[in-house]
Amino acid sequence: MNTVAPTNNDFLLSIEKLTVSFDGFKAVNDLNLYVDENEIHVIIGPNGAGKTTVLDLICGRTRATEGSIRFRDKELTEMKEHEIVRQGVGRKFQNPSIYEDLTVFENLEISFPRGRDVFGALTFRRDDEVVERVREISRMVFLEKLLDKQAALLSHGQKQWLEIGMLLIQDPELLMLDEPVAGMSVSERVQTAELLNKITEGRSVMVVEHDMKFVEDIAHRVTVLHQGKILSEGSMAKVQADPKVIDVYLGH
Amino acid sequence: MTSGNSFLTRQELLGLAVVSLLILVVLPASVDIFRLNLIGKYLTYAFVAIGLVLCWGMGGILSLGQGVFFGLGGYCMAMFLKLEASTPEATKIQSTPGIPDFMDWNQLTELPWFWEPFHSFPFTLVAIVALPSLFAFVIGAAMFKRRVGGVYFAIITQAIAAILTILIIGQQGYTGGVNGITDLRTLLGWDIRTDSAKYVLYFVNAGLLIAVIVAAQAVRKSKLGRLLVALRDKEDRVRFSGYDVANFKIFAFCLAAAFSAIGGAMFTLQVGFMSPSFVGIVPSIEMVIYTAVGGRLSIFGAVYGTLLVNWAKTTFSETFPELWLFGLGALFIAVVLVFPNGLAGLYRSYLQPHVDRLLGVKKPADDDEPASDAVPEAAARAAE
Amino acid sequence: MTEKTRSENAFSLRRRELLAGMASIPMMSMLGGPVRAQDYPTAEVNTTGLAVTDDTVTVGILHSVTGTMAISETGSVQAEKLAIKQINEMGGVLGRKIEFIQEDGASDWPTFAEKAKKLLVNDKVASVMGCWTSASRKAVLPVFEQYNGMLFYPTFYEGLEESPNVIYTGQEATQQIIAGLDWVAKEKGAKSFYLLGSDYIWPRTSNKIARKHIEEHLGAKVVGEEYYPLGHTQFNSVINKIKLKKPDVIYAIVVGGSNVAFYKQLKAAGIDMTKEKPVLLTISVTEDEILGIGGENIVGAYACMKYFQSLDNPNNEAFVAAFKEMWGDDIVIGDVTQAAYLGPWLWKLAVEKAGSFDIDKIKAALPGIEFDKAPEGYVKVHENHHLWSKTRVGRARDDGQYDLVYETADLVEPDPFPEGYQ
Amino acid sequence: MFADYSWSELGSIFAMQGFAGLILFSVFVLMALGLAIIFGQMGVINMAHGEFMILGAYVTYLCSNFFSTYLPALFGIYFFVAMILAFFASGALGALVEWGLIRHLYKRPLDTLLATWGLSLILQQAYRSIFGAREVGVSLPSWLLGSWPLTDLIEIPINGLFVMSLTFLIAVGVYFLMFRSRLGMQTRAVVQNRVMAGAVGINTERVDRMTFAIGCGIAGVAGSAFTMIGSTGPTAGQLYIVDTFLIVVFGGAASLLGTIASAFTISQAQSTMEFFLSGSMAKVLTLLTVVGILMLRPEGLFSLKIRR
Repeated sequence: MNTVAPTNNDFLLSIEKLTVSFDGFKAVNDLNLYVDENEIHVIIGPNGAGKTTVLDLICGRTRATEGSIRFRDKELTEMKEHEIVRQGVGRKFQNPSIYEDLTVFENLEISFPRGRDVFGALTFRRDDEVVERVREISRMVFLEKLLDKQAALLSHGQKQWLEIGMLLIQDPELLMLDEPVAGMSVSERVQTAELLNKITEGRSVMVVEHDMKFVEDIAHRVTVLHQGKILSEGSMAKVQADPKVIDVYLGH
Repeated sequence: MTSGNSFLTRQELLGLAVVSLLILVVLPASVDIFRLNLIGKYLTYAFVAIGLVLCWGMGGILSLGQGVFFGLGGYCMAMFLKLEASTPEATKIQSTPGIPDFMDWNQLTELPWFWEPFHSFPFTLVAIVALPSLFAFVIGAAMFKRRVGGVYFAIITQAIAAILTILIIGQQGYTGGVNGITDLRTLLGWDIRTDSAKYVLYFVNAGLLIAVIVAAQAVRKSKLGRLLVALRDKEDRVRFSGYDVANFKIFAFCLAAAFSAIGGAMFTLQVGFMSPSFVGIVPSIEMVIYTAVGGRLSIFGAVYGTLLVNWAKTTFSETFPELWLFGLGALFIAVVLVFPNGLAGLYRSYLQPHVDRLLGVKKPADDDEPASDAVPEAAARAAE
Repeated sequence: MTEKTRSENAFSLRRRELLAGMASIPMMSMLGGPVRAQDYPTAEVNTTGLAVTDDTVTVGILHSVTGTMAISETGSVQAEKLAIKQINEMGGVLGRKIEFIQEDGASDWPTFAEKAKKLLVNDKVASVMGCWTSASRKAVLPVFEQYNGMLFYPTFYEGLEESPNVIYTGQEATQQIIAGLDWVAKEKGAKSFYLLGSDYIWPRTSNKIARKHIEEHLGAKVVGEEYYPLGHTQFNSVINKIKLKKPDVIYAIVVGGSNVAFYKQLKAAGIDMTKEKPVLLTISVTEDEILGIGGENIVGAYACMKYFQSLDNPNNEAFVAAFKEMWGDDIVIGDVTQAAYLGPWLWKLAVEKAGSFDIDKIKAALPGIEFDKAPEGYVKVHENHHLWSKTRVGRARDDGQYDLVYETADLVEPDPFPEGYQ
Repeated sequence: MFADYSWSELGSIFAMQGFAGLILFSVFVLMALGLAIIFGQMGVINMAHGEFMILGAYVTYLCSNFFSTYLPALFGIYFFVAMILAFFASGALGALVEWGLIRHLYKRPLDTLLATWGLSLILQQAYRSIFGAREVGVSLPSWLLGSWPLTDLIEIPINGLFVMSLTFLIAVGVYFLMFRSRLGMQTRAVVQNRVMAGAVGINTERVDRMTFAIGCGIAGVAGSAFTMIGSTGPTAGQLYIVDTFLIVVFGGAASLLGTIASAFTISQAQSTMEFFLSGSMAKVLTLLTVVGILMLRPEGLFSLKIRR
């Protein structure tokens, strides 16, 4: 299945021959994967297929055993997490990962990409630019009325949005979302799909998702992972028709 | 929404005013110099407690070795004072005049090289803050860069406190051993043992404490303060928002160390000696309880917590010496089980509504003090 | 140090004047005699505002009741309370009953300083019996000198100190060490010594003096010198080293809980102290410590100090009986406990000699005070504020008591700053 | 320093020193096993571990008094009775503490640290009030005292042998308990996933209580055994706490095997250094090395590389 593509800088993100093993178990095995500019690329696959691990590898949370991850011609595998983020890669976790003790405003403000070193953080001022940007993002993620609320008090769906907002405020070129609609109500899903379609202007989005209805709504391209390898790739229609996919994943 | 931006809210301004009034006016006016000197001594522990608010309460980094920094600061000051007291004339009956008496007893015939710079007062002042901060930096860099946190950090800092104590006691020719550095008399020729000197030192100490409170408050109000709370809560989220998390922890730890060291130096000045019994594990853990009693997130609480625990200690140990340890032990358990937010929590639940009404604040401040029930969970998460 | 020499001069000068002046005062009976308080109007005997009324005088007791040192200091508190009770039964001091205020130093040196100050400044006590460790004494010393108080300090210690405001009722290092070393060299023919101690100032200073004496005066050699942290409990390595070096004498100054571990492991390693060699000589194990060690683990060891509970003299018989009556039959009495007992008595004698509670007058009166009812026998206060006392060597029995095997013929002069030993 | 001795003397000394190292190793393992269960398996930082040990020591003291007064004929075997009682006394106190204190704090490990520190202060004062401030002497049956001369120089301390065998037995017991018994399986299940363990019908509360009690019970046995080599006083327990935690952390907290390996490494290092240096410096160097290594390798000697 491994289509050996030449190293290609046309893609925003090129993952090549990526392998990671935990005590001999290869969670991701010789993987090649490319993400285009402005595309919504969804990764699906059964449990344990290595979906989340791929995201972890890209953002530096897990270190690759072999292979390369190039983002805009920069090698990510050797960078530290915060350096990868500063290259323009944003990552949302499976469970909403927000600062519960802070208000929505402060959550967004902390994520604002300025004053990221110790001295900068000490001298950071909440100027008009920050306030303006926070308001803009909060409108985008449906939270503009809740800016002063403590984040712990938000609903589950609102927390997911807040985390997406926290990524958006950094204006990443690649946004990685791990099950963004898990636990959301139907109406919240619709809003989230809307949101994702809106934010792809000028950036790419990688999504790991189980909810096939939602995948259909948003995906430009789908990759099916199985046991750390790519099983199938292409449009939603194409992978849904692939017998191998039906066999291991959708079939039962 | 603007609350986080202004330097001090009305609430905090009131808090600062009350603390200042208490330690600058009320206490000096109401107790004699003996008690005031005691209070001065307690207040030096408050420096440590405030440092712990920053690094433990806010940042989730529990250090069981703050006594190390308190002690280092105290020893720097003690070395300077001891050298001043050990003039060749004052020590002429020694076999080697001009060196501290305990060195002479240990057959040292010249001043060790690392004592030499402490002849200089400016150097000493710099060293008091710089040495402990540097030490904290080394520990912090080694551990936080490797993502050691929570329990492991606590245990390792505790071991460091134990090591330093054994070292100071063992190297008595250089450090004064278990007796410590004693018999300190003058500071730049000014006799620090007189009542008037004690008054002056008390106010210097109180002034420094207020400065440290303001500094801590400034850090807490800055984005860095919010980042500390954020990384206690969700360290990965902060990291994946593009921050080098270790640097912020190192900063908080170094700042706490510097505060502790100032406290240690003021302790030496007010008490007149420094000994390894302030460096070890027991004092270090006791200092954590001051912070916990005050409410681990509250800077003002740390001051009140320190005063309250020490007042209780003095009172109880005078009246029921046998019962004091029961009381202290129960206090540890109570602040964990019953009042996880300490005095600050009690204040918020019972007093603050009234104060707010008086101040004309519309609703309970929604700035950076989280709702009381959120604290333990957050702390727990940070420790995991 | 200037402080010391200056005040010392001042005080010996005053002493001379006073002694001259006192020749005209009829001497009071030193012990027991009925003294009526009205013969000594409060205004005359107390010119500095101490806590003295027409029928009482208040003193302070300052020891650790809590913390790690409580183990050691309990005996001293008991002895001081006994002495105060006995003095009161005999009519008190200058006709005034002694009352005491007890403070807890809590094994914490600043607390000692703090409580000392409270006793002197707030309570205005006429004297203080207290402290145990050197560290606590060092911490309170500036307080006593600043507020001119009087401290009676009971523990044998390293010397190197001489304050006009302290009476050291225990032995300083040379008193305790030299006679014992002479004895072991002469009686046991000891030629090689292994020095061992807990790691702090008293064992280190004592071993320093011992080493000088062994090498320069006894012509013997030291084959090893070693220190372990306070509270250390694993001594197998040093015991192996001792076995390798085969010294004639193991000179041990181990303290506290470490003691227990040390002697138990020594015994378990097959070093039998009831045999001729090696001789174990200690200066840190009193009958109090044996309680924790267990007599069977230390039987045969020699201890060198000034007092053993088993001393056979009428003073001691009465003292031990009174102590047991007050504190229970199971109690044991060690060297420091006895020294603590001397404190209130010496103070009483000094007050009566001076005819005043004033600290300065007592300071002047103290040198030369003799106490012939001391359980250890006869003691006398030296001008350097330490006591002339005999040094004794005892051998541990398995019931936790010592058999006296040697005592110096004369009182040994205290020498806190020994020439040639520093 | 060796020039004056013959090879056979040196050989004997090294043998003795090796044996001293083994005794130290056994002591460390005994101290650390209970904590390895409580801290390593349950994640509770029990600062009162030393006080649970001392409880065992006091139980032994009471037993020795009881036997010498009422059953002098059986004095020779009282030590075994004492160890069993120590196990149950410390275990029962452990269960009580778990019920009253620890179970409220499983999610807040740093808070267990503070609470158990408070507990240790209370226990210390309780011991002081009950048994007095002085150390108590525990008399041992005569067969436990003394040594067994192998050669002129080599003498094997009997209590050392006893501690070593005891350590071995307890270590084997703990191994079976944790890896072969139902309780061990349940404990590990609860540690790994509390919710899931509860869902499959494990009584997590009971498992927690039993595990904590067993950890404390082992501490009690250790304390009982230590009456042979150490002191028994209200504050003696505090002496053990730093060493014990370092051993467990150095071994890799979650691994019992690691605890044993780390006890071995630290004890050998310390006893070797003690032979060449003075005791204080040996201790400082050992601790510094351990802390240094922990800074470089925070996960300890043994740890599983896990997929996060």
